[in-house]
Amino acid sequence: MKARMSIMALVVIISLLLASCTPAPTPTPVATQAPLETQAPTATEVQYPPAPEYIEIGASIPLTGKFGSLGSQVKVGYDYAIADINADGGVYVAEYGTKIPLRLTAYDDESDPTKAVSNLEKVFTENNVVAYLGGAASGMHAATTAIAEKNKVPYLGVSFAWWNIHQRGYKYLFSPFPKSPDQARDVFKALNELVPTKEERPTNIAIFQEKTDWGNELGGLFKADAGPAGYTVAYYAEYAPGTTDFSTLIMEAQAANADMLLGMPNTPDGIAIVKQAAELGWEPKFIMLVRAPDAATWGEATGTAGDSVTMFAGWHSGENFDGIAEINAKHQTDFSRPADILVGPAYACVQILAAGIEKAGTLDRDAIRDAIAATEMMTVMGNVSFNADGTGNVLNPLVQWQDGKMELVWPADQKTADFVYPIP
Amino acid sequence: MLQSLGQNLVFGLLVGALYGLVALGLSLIFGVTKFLNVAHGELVMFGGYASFYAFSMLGLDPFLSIPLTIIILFVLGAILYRLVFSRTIKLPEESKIKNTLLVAFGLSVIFQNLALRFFTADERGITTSYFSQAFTLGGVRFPLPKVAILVVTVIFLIILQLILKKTYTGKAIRATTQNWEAASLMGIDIHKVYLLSFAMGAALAGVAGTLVAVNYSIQPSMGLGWTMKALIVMVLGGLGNIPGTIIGGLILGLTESTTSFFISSNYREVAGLVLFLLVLIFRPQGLFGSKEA
Amino acid sequence: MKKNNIIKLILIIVVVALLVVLPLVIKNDSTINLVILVLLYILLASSWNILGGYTGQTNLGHAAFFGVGSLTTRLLWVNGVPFLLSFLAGGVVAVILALIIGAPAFKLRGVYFAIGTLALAQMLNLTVGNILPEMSYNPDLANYQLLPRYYLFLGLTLITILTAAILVKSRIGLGMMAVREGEDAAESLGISALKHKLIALSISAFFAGMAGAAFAYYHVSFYYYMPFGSEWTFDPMMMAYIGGTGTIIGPIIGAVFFVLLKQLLVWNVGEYHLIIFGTLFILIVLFLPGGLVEIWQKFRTFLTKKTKRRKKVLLKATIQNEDGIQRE
Amino acid sequence: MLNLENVNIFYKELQAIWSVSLNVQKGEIVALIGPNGAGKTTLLRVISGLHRCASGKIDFLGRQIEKEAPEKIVEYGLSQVPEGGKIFTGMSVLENLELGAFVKRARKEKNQNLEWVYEIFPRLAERKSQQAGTLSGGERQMLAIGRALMSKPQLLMLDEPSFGLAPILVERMFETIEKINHEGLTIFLVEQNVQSSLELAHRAYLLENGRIVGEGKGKDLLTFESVRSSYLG
Repeated sequence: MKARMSIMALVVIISLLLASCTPAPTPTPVATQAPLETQAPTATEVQYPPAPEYIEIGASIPLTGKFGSLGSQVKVGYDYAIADINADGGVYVAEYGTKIPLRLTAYDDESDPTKAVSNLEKVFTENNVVAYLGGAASGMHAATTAIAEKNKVPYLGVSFAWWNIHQRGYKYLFSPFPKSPDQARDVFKALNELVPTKEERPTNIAIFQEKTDWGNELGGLFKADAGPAGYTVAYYAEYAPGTTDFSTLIMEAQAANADMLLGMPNTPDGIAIVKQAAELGWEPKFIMLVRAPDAATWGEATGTAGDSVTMFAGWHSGENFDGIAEINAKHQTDFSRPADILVGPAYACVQILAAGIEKAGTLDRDAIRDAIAATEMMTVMGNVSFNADGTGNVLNPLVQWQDGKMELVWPADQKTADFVYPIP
Repeated sequence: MLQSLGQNLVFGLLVGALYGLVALGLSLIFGVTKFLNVAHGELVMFGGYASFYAFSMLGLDPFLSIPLTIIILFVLGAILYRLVFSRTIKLPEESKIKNTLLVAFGLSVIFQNLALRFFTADERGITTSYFSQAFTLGGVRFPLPKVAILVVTVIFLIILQLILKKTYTGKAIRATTQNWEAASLMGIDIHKVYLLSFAMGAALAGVAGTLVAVNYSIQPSMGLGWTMKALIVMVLGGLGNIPGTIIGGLILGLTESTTSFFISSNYREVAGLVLFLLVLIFRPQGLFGSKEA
Repeated sequence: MKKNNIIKLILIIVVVALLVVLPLVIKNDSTINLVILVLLYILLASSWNILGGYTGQTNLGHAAFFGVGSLTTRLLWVNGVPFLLSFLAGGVVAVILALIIGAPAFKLRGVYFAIGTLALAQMLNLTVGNILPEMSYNPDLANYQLLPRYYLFLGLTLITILTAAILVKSRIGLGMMAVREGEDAAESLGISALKHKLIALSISAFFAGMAGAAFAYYHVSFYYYMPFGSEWTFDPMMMAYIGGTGTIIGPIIGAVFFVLLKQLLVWNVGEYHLIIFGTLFILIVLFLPGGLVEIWQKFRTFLTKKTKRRKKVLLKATIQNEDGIQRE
Repeated sequence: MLNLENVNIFYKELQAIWSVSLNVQKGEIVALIGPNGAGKTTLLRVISGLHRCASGKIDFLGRQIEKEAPEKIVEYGLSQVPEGGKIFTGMSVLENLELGAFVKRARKEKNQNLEWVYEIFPRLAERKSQQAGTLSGGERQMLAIGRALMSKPQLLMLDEPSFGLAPILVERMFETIEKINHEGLTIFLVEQNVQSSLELAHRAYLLENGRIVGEGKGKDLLTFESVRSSYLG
């Protein structure tokens, strides 16, 4: 036993030594000390302190696991935007009188919120990041935004419709993305605009609510907004994420004569829902599934069952704002298709952050935070400004899968195709 | 209400057939070799991807590509046996089960990450042109992909039974299951029997994977869920009991569908696990197993 | 031999002292977080080892106790119960769960026990996810401090290791190992298998529950069902095996090795760490059932043999020399 | 025909057989007798290839077989009826017999062999489609022997064929063994039933604590003082 203890002791020591000098991905020479005022007072030109080599940004992104398909789109957006800004020399920071390139240190969190949290802690202490970029999916953001608040680091996140997080009083959280209240309001608004004749509209809604925080929020809002817009909620059911069989829910919705489906499933659940609805012969006139159809493989995986399904994606490659054409061209080269729907919002996050840093003129996190809060700018997702709670005022386009492709169908001035209604 | 219940039960049975098929391979392997291959769900995943790529790249109908899937998984199973599992056959039974459980668990970690690397984390699925066709019987709908589950399961159950009952090789497999030493004294090369059973079990997992890809969706982390289902079914049916396995699958399917009908679909998975634990504690030989088998 | 013991004691004291002063010297939060992660895994792997390694019951439901501990502590603490009370409650509730499921679970032998416990943890995971789907936030984010959390983990880890070390030297510990070697044989010696398995499970569950409690205190925000996830069983189990089950030092080595390998590989080759770790795990189960500890022991006996041999040669040489001198 | 030379066998760390040498000639019935735990079954397992010997040579019809796989040894013409029969209870009597003829050499002559076995054990023909698990103890033993005969062996090894049988059945069993021997089959018999087996055997070896302690003509051994006092009392 004593022998074992000695081994144990040795191992612990070695491990501690290793742990204390674990290699960082790259040495981080970021200077955070205030510039020394006493230096070179005689010079006529303004004397700038030595600029750091990079502006450090950190992120934890689900590149694998259940949100992997969303996270990888987000990562592409960040990478494109940073490459574009750095191609121009970086972001001009007045404090240092020069342009400094951005550098993103992003780790995969495997869709595990616990890992996401430790990733953000890691980039905070090791890379001394001035800002965080978010991952994907509301449930992930819920965990990571708390770290931003704790560390007082500005946080920009998309693929993030959960509104309630913004009501926790977080000061450092910004999200230029349509939120649940926008989605609930706009689904009826869009439907009423796109189907002007009242008699043709669906009347009975079935809501399949995923049993999560955000599902609860959006489901409740759908329910609350339906009445005033002229719709009835005929069926409302909760299900646990990861449910493989929706036949019971579908049959009950059918029995309630529902002709419209609203839901917020994750991708596998969404695929199961539309396939099983088709198998059971339920043919609602309109289906809106927030999130599941975001996956680029939706069309392939669901075939005709997933066709005509709509979503609020936050962005679409067919919008006509500046910069989108270039992103699409690049995406076409890299992935042989126009940019995926989360690429744009992710790109916009970096645009907003860069503008914020430039306006702040310093790498001080609080100053950057204040500058971002005052954002009022054009991005690849249109005009963006933030409310006091950190939610963004952004365009909320309605996207519909048509023949295996995503088409923008609303608002009318941005549309790439006509709305298909009712579902054939 | 009544019609809805009927529909529910039918779906429960059809899905239950898939559970049975998923468990069939696991049960065959366990019965013959006493390997508890908890990487079975990953074999199902590979089967799903095989038919998915055959569908999306070669345009092969998923049901026509089943022979191809079988060949791929059969070879994979044979390689796995030779490379990994064959190293445990000399162990006494109890530690064999435990060690193969651990080894298979390591394999499932490796397979998941290889799949992530090569197939990406994207959800995949196969949707054929005829998937939404269905026939109605007494007001109950029978969608083709779900009926296909039952048909394919029954076909493979019959094929397996024919192999086991009518061929010399099949008899050798059964003999080895009952007593490998006596089988050995008959001149049966038990290594060959083990290899064959493992490869056949893997091939059956592949077939189940095709049906999963057609009826649900596939992604790299799907394995554990299906392994769990297969374990439940195998225990319900009695370890290594082939026909019992299919019946166990049907029972699990029915338990799940009635739970979602009468209680809540949130608890369908939980209900299966509760049933599993109850059987495990009160009737560990399975619902249909005799103590001897 | 006695001198050796003193050296070992000094080594242990030095290591513990190093760990105690570590956060005061290294002010890097990231390193402290990493050490906390190692400590958490040591806690889980060591507590798993009490039942899985020493008593031979492959428990695939360890996450259930970890989860119950974190759930209890977090719920009580967030709702205003004094911290120390809610902290201890985590371990206590885990033990209660262990006692409830213990008797029926131990009706299952060997592999049945393994898959039964796996099912149990999955069941709790799903049920907690159904009842408490929401995210749990730290109630007092502004005053979050890392140091107390670090010392909590450190203290808990030391207590766990010490308890395990004392336990396995005790009569009960010997009984546990007898059960591992063969239940029937143990029973024939008058050792109650059920009693010893229950004791091992309770202790194992208690420390897993306390680990969960510490986790609940440490984490800023998490979903209540997450600590019930199967990776909280599988990862510690792999660590215990890789280090060496049925030893005190094994799980510690395994946990340190796991975290370091993971860190190094994540940084250098992306997501390959699990492929490599899985392969290593298989190799160890198949060819080196004693884990890394066994390599070390083999290496050490090899070394001592070598030095002994060298001493013998030297001795011979001297004798010959003396002979020579005498001849002169 | 079968020749063992200085065979040593270990079970885990323990040595079970110490330097055993023996031989069986064509046409003989040779008995290996000894108390429980003497290592008789272990020796048979090693000859059949189910367990490996640590050292020594085993020669069968001019072939070295101590490192051969069990299925090869059966193929060469050496068949064993294991202790307790170990019939496949979940299969029919016929299936059991068919499995006996699993090796290629025997498969060709399956039908003739089946007739031969049915001739020796008419009872098996009556029960051929019955589940083997439902047979009585005597019938099980018949099936086990019949199954071994199906491989058309040159040497048949029997491990305790009388175990658990009623005295009348034991007698019949020994008669059958003698009959099979007359048909030209060499027999190596392991028995605790010393009296009957020594009366039956041409030659016998006495195994105690893993060592051969006596050897001789069956009837001679019967008169051995030590054998008489220990086993026949």
